[in-house]
Amino acid sequence: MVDITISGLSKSFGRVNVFDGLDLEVKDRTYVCLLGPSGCGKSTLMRIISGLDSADRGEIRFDGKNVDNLTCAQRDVGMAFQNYALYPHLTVEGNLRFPLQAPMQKGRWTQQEMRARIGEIADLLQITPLLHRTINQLSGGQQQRVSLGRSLIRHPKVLLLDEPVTHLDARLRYAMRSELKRIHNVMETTTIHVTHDQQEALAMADLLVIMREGRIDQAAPAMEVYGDPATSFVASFLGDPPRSLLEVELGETSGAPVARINGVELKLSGKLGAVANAAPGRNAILALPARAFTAAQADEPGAVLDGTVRAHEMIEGAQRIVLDVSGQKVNLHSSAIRHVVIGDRLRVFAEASDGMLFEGATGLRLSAN
Amino acid sequence: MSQSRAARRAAFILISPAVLLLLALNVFPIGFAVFISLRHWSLSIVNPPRFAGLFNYQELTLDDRFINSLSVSATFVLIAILAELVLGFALAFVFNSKLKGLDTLRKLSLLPVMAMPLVVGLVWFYMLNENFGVINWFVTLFGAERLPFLTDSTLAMLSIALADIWQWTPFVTLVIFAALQSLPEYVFEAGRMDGLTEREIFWRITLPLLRPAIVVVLIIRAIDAVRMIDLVFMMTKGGPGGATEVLPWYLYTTGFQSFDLGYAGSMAVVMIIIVTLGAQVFVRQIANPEKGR
Amino acid sequence: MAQVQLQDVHKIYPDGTKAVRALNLEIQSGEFLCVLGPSGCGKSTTLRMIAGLEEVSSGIIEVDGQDIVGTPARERDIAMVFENYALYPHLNVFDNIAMPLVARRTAKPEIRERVERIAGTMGICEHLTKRPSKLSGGQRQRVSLARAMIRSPKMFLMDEPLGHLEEYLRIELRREIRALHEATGGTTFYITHDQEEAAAVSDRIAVMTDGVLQQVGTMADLIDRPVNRFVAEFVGEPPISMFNDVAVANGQIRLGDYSVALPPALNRAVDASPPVSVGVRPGKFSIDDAEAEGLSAIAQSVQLMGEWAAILCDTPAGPATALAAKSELPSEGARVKLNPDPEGLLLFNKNGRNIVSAEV
Amino acid sequence: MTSVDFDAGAEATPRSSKVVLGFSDYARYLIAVVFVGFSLFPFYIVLSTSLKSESDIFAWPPVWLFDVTWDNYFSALFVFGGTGVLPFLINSLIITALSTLLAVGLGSMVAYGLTRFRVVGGSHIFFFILSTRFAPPVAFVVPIFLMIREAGLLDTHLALILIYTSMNLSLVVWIIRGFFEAIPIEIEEAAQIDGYSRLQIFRKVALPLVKPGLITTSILSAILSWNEFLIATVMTQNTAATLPVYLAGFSGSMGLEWGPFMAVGAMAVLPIMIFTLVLQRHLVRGLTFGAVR
Repeated sequence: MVDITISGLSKSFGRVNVFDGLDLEVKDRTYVCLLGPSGCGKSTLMRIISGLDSADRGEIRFDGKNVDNLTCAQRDVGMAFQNYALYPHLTVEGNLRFPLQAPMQKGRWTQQEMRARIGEIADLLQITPLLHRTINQLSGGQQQRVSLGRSLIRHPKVLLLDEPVTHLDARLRYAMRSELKRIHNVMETTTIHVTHDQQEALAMADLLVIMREGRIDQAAPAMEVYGDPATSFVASFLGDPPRSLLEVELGETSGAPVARINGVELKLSGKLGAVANAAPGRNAILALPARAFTAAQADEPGAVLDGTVRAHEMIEGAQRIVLDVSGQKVNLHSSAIRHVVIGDRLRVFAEASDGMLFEGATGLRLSAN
Repeated sequence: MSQSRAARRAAFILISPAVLLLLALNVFPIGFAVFISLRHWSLSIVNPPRFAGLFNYQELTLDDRFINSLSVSATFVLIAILAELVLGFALAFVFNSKLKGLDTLRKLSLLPVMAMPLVVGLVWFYMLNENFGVINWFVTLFGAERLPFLTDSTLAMLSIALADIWQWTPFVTLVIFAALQSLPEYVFEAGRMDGLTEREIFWRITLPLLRPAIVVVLIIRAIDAVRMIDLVFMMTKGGPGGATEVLPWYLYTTGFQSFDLGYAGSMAVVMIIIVTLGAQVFVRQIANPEKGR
Repeated sequence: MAQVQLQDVHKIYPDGTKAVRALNLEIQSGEFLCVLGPSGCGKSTTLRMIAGLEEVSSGIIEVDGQDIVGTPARERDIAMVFENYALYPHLNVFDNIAMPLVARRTAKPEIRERVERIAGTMGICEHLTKRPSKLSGGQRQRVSLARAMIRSPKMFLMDEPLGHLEEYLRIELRREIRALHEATGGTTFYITHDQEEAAAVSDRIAVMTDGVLQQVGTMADLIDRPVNRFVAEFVGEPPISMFNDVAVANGQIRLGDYSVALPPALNRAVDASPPVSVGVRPGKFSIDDAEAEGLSAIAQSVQLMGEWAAILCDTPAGPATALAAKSELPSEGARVKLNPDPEGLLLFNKNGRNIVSAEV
Repeated sequence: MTSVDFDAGAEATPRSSKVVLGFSDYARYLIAVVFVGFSLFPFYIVLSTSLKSESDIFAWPPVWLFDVTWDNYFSALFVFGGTGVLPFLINSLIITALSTLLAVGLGSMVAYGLTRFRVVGGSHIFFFILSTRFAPPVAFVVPIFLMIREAGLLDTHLALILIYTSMNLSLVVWIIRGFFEAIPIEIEEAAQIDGYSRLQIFRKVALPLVKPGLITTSILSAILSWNEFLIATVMTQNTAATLPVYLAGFSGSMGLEWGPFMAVGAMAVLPIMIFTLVLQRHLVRGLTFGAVR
């Protein structure tokens, strides 16, 4: 129930700079996913928003009000931890009651109101039958729910979730994702969800924030981040299998824009051609989805890349091959299965029409203008 | 490294009382002991304490009783520790099995560890009595003459060591047993998969992995044995003829029977130095992250 | 390179737990076989019996035609990679890798040469003098792999070797393990609970639960032709939709408010073994708008997965999960119709067996 | 209440009973039984002697079957040494209880403060506290005696309570620290999010979670206080004298009154034995400062 504005946030641990001058704007009631490889700073960012850690510089505003000097509780945030962090010496009910009995909440709720709240949250999370159990009598999924319940019991303005679904098995994971969205909608919170699982982030986020090495590469709706990545990192990070990144030189052959790689020329048509035309002669990164590559017969002519098989595996009925093309990694994905052995040489066609171009030095998306 | 003021205050409230108490009763006394040792300070003379420089320390180097007490202490520590270590190590392996009832026996064998040392001295004094002691009864069962356990200078030392061994061997056993139990099963499995024989596993894996525990127990026992006094108090009072006059006993009698506090202080300082050196090794062992676990 | 045959192997612990029951399994020479199952299904026990770390209660384990039950582990010439790496904490990396050679009294210079060679292959040369505690999880598992590889054993056993690693490392290392398997041509018996890993790394997959082997086959077999409900529900992501208490009449099967005509092959099987539940893989549903024919459904949750999205629905027959292309996603809360592909129906009888395979 | 084991599952791998030193099962039992017999025999002597009449005590050869008499206990409690043991027993109880309470209280505070707050030189404070474990009491007894005398606290309960507290602190800190470290930090962060201050988290979350550790350390430090003799005999004479002081008072004249003497010994030792059996495994952790678990 709050807009969050983060501006110029910097944090370092000793000599390690986690991030430097981070900006992010989150609108009220948005479901935000922070996604990135481990060590990208996503957890630190969430901990600073929660108030458990403080930033070195910069500020965080809730609804325009600076919260830097407020404690976690004063900020009115709820947080569910990756390892649940339930109080093992209390029952489920005791865990749910604990936040309501905090000294700073004293007198805010009568016993009756507390009971009503616990009942309400327990119903929402379907844990009413568990209320009198102790924590170690619960399964992982149940502990998860209790932990969520505890973070929601005060109706916090901001809900922080640290890898909340990661430990669950597949069936529960899908169900819990839809559950979390439902709770988010019912409670009308602003939710920030940290994860390293791109599938989870894509599945849940209203606003998907991709972080890398302490920077935000892109913050946009999930579909947009997936279909329209802002940097080469995002292009290669999302997707299963991920897009391949090829270092190319942009040029022109008989008036048509091309990308050159190892003396092979890939034609760039349509929009991509316009992009290439705007930056002739530049070094660029061409991101191509796995299905853009098809294996070629030995002597087939055309624009083919030559590579060595580094790995191959079968996933969901399709074959994946990781190819080394003069030091660059190319991911193939094809449902036509062929017998390959690691170390084999393989020639592949590359179809560039589905590709995207990024600036070589910065990794930023190139556009036609 | 920012920490809120509230957190700093909480940390101060939590930490300072204990630290203050230790400063008062541990750090200050060390300095005070040095101060005392540099003075003629006797409770039996009316004269007020006066500065003596290094006199007390010089006297220590010439004092045969002091030299003797050092060697008696060293002998005692060596005999007791060696026996405890060898016995304890072997017994730990005896108990390291899932055989029925062995665990109960192991637990029972622990009882001496926490017994009041004074009572331990009392009962061994009683049992070793030349005239009616039950140990001598066992000796006569084997057809030998009764032995003057507490009045012969060699036997007296062995008697005190025996009482100490009785009390502390179970502890050594327990430590090595616990270390043995905490060795992860997988290293042995890996050893078997790698093709090692059981004997090779013992020498190449078990023993090296037990080494830290052995070192730890050795140092703890050594430091505790150096300061042992209760057994001597009960069993021999340092006799016969100084044969069991360990350093703590000499220090104690100097301070509280002869009331020569200055001289006792100088012994205290020497003792603190000895023990500190030993403790150093221990702390390094504990602080060492590569304990092999 | 070895061929392994387990015949009617049982494992019963002293407390009465039946960890493995009547297991018959053949691992072909040079094969990479994965055992997949939930924790406690007996897969680890099976591996440890092959290793010789666990005694066999009854049954025969043959390696190349020779019964090895009773042979001590160290004489079986089998290498093992443990989930927790099982490195010797008091030895540095070099000595860890060298241990199998030391046990075989290999000459010092040869040990050095071979350790350095394998360390080069595994990319851990710069760590040879370090203790395991100074290494990251990925590096430790590389050391552990190197130790297994340094001699050429008859067979490799790997007990969830990637279980403790981070996602990206798992993908990287599973590819390396596969590459090593192909390079050495060894026989590999590999345990995991991660089906994607199993599919990616292995030639065949064996699914176990409660100590009983359920099915052996390729991933496609397990997805398209599961022998029973357990395999159908355990394998496949997003999970299969399972409808219970279904009824068949006149060659039609009733799902909530919709009836599907059974294809002839299924229809024939139905008479011999009446089904009580129906499973439909997410990809076998097509999603149509509310006016179309089909099983009425409300799209509760739309979970984007890239080019596809999983649509979690409520239907009169129970919850269902379907796949929709990125370009034609229903909105959350929308009313839709689900149309199962009749060829993709998986029918299970009251014993939970697939009626098609039950008949065969 | 619930006991909390965060390591649960960490050691779930089944241990095989394969042992690396080749003792046969027979030998194991035999050695174990002999060792336990050796360990228990002196306790039997204490107990049996305290129940014997005077003539049986001095009988040669020793009598194994005798008529039980409770006279020695009556005499020990009310008569022996003029007052009997009762006042000293009470002193011991008071001093043990209060010093234990203080040591566990202050110790868990400082352990928590040092594990959960960034304190300048925190690790040094830890090692300082650990090192006090090795302070040889006999070396500190001279300066502390003078300090206590100066403060006018000779022969008071307070003096012994404070000294014992400082002596047991290291033990408490080092055991409890391990327990605190085993609490996942997120549990305490959750409480922070829930609106509790750091000190409240200490009281309401951390302390309840280390209850087993608190019990262990309480018993251990109580036993150590209970058994302590040297400091007690120097600092007290009458009003605050503890049981060991009383016992030691007769060490010159004990040729005569073995019965009551052993009765006092039995009272001093036997209750502790129960605790020792209860503690068992914790003994290792406690007495080795977690160097061996």
